[in-house]
Amino acid sequence: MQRRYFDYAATTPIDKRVLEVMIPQIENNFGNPSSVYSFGREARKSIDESRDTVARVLNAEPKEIFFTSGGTEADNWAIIGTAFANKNKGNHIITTSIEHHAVLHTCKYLEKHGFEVSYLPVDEYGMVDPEDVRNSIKESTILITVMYANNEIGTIQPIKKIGEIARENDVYFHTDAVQAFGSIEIDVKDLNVDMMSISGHKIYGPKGIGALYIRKGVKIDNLIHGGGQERKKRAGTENTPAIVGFAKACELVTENLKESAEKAIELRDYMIKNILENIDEVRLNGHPTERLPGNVNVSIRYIEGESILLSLDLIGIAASSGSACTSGALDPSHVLLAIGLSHEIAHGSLRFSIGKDTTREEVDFVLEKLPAIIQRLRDMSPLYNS
Amino acid sequence: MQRRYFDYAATTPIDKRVLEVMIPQIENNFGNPSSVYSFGREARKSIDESRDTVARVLNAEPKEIFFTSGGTEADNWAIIGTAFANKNKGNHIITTSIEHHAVLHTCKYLEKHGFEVSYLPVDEYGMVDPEDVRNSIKESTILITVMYANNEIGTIQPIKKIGEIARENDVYFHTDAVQAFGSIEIDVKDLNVDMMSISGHKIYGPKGIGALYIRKGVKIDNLIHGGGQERKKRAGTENTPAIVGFAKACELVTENLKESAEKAIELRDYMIKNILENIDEVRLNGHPTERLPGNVNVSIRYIEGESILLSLDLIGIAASSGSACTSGALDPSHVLLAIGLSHEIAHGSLRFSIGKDTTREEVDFVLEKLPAIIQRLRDMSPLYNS
Amino acid sequence: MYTDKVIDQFQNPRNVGELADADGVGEVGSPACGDIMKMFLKIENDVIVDVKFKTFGCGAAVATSSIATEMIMGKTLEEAEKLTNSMVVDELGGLPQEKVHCSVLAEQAIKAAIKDYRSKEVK
Amino acid sequence: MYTDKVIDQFQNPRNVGELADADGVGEVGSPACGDIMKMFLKIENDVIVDVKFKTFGCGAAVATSSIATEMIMGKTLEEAEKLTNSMVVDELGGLPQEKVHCSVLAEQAIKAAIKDYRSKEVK
Ligand SMILES: Cc1ncc(COP(=O)(O)O)c(C=O)c1O
Ligand SMILES: Cc1ncc(COP(=O)(O)O)c(C=O)c1O
Repeated sequence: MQRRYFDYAATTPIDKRVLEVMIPQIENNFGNPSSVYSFGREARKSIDESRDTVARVLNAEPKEIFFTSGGTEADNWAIIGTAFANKNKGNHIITTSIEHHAVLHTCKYLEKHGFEVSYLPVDEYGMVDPEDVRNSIKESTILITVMYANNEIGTIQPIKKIGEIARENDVYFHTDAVQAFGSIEIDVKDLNVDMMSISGHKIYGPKGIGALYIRKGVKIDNLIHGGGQERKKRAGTENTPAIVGFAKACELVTENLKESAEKAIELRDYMIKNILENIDEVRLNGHPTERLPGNVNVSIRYIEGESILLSLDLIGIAASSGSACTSGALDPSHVLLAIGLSHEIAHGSLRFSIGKDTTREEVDFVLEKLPAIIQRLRDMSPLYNS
Repeated sequence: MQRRYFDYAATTPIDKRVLEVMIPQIENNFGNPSSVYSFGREARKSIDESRDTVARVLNAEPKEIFFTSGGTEADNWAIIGTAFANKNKGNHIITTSIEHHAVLHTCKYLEKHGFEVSYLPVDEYGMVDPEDVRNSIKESTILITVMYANNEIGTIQPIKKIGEIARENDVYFHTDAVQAFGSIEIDVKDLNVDMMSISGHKIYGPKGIGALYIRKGVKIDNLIHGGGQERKKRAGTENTPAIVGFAKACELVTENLKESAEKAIELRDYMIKNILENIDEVRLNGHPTERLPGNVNVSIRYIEGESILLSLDLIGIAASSGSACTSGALDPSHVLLAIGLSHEIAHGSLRFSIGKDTTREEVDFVLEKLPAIIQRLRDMSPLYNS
Repeated sequence: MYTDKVIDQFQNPRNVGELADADGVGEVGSPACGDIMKMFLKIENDVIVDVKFKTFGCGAAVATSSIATEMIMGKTLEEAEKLTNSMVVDELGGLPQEKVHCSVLAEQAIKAAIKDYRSKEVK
Repeated sequence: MYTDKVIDQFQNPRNVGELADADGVGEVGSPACGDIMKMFLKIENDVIVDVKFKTFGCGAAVATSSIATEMIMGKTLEEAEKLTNSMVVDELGGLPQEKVHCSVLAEQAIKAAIKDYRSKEVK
């Protein structure tokens, strides 16, 4: 069966060119970069060059880039690291109610350690109001963390504006750009961010690697303690092949950003328009225009997300849902609830994410098959009266 | 120039058979294991099978194996996670003065958070006395963490005995087995350990992957918060290719453990004997017999380690030193100081580590070249009077 | 994740629908939880002579409802009341751990429908 | 990590040794720190006519000692005193950040040797 992948927001296949630079690193450049001898020096050089590349594409300094094991670790580090390092200044953190769990659960953890966290609401499109951020800042606020673009509904936040407010108020500002990076242009200087998380496997790079941008001067504790790697800020023997692959992936996505985004937006809007026109009682989730180029998220009344996913999977289509049944939890996605959906409707949500390899043919296949799948499930549903 | 690698304790080249199982994972099995569709299910299956393998070689249950980004993270998690989760019971931790920095610096970090840490001394061979452990346990002791085998001098600790003492006293026991695993047989049940750290790149596996064994029932907080991966204990999209490669590496090293160890011990003892006989004012560091099969560590009077490493590197030999000059710090290795060496002698120490690919020819090459290198440097040294 | 049997029951569910003249109707779950099961029973002489279901829920919820209707069809009420969720899971060849709760719903829906029938009978 | 020039100075150090009849001897560093440099100067009419060194230390320590002796050979004391560690680093084509402290030792050793000479001269 031909498989059609519509879950680029979950993870991406590796770019062949990324794998090509990684293989020789794995095979030959295995030295420990902390060593003096030639094996080690070559690994060190590869890492230095990779750091330069990542810094360049973000408009950061190489000294401001720290490699981590992924986006989750970068988020944890930014939040836990600045919270504990600055707790003499205050214990208040501002975030939003639609963050990824890597941020939300980290904030919950900090609440247990005496920190106070404000979870800002969002509007029906999933948009945070920068004025809400401004009004929530108090004497004890030490950190604001707002995601750049939401992984479920794709809404892009006014990061630059929030960064301005943070800076005016002398509060650290972190953004989780795991979804945004590679899809939209990012310039850390222009954005006024102090910290930013990115991840390799979302940009056609390797898994198990990511980075935290830490602006020079930010006071932050280590999250992982040990050896002197990453200029004494992130211990653990460096994963040279993954670092080199990650840098290559950063370079490649940035190179083609404009065209890939344009192509994705066209497919996205085509897909959204068609679904809304051909299936009734469906709503689009997220902002109509301020959304990630590849994100399509709809709620389909009367039926439950996982059963749609399963039906799609049985004909080779891989998509994702905000339904709790996917994960075995009872509550549906906190993001869908935060934009005001009822539990029932949130359970019937579906995300298709478009990537660089998505074709019009694939989209058409989905559009052709989806209505019948939905009708079949609705016919089984006690909530649906045709 | 032919290169001869004698730094297997720092990191190992990947086994071709490990890479072979990883490549198809990278190329084809990229799905997010948390997803319901087939791409995801296949990744999930690979991870489950890998967990079974790792559990099997350690004689653990699959449910007790948690994948991490490496040995350092595993050490951090075991220590920080149990410390915070059990702080209602007490705030005292027992460790040794010769742990890897991944343990030592983590303990230092906890001291800043109100924990009290006892750093037990070791004897001249780097051996911890289990009775010292017993005598250090007090009402408030919540964790004992003692490394299985030392990375610098190779001394193997009486882990089973310490585990017995810990269990008798109802205190959690963690061991950093990053160096031991793959070199000596390990059975977590037999050892009485509650937690154990291992790492991929030390056993001819991939970098950026490791595992923490957590015995069922151990109360431990998460270190990395976020998604529900690793049964909600370690968040972050799973690094499937690395996990699969790691499991393969675990399998392969365990398969050949006996023969590789015997071969390594033979080369090790031959090397030690030759160096001690042919170069004067040299001492062996670490225990003469209770040491890792591949570890040779000697201190060479009157000269400094990095200059020896550099000289060796210039003829293609990669070794390691406990000298501070390697890292730019001023103090030499804390391990060498802990076994009672003076700063001066500690600075002149050298580690050769033997691995599965080391040949007698390579050892002979080192033994042939080393005396002249040492003589040349001694002739330059103001401390040496021939 | 799902066995072939689960997939088959999900793709080709038996006894989907409603019974306009049902003798007993049971509904359990709630849209908030992402699972609703509705069971319709036609009963003659304490024997289930027809059964239909409607389900809002995941693949496992659909499959467990479907197979449960097969398992009670033609059975006496007493026998049907003995149906447990683990019997349903076994019949499906197993369910992923996090989906086992769906099978509980099927058991409960049947019990609710029988209870409904009995409460009407008494009147 | 090291430039070719550093490697060359390390492998083929110039002016290694001692001067039995040195006019000034300077020793800096300590074995505890992992670096000792000892400089021997032969001085005639305030000009350095011969210089030797002995070093216990890393590759950078050896290389900086060696090149520093070359840089002051034949120079007046006044000129030699002006030698700074960054001149030594430049002459070597650079040093890794964590090794720059070694070049400071070379500067200090020369200054100590000149001071030693001057202190004897005064007497
Ligand atoms: C917005 C966002 N933040 C963080 C993460 C976590 O990144 P990683 O999977 O690399 O740990 C993800 C993806 O899972 C994400 O979409
Ligand atoms: C004893 C010991 N513990 C921990 C570590 C850290 O492991 P990793 O490099 O996988 O983070 C190492 C190696 O660096 C080690 O030798």
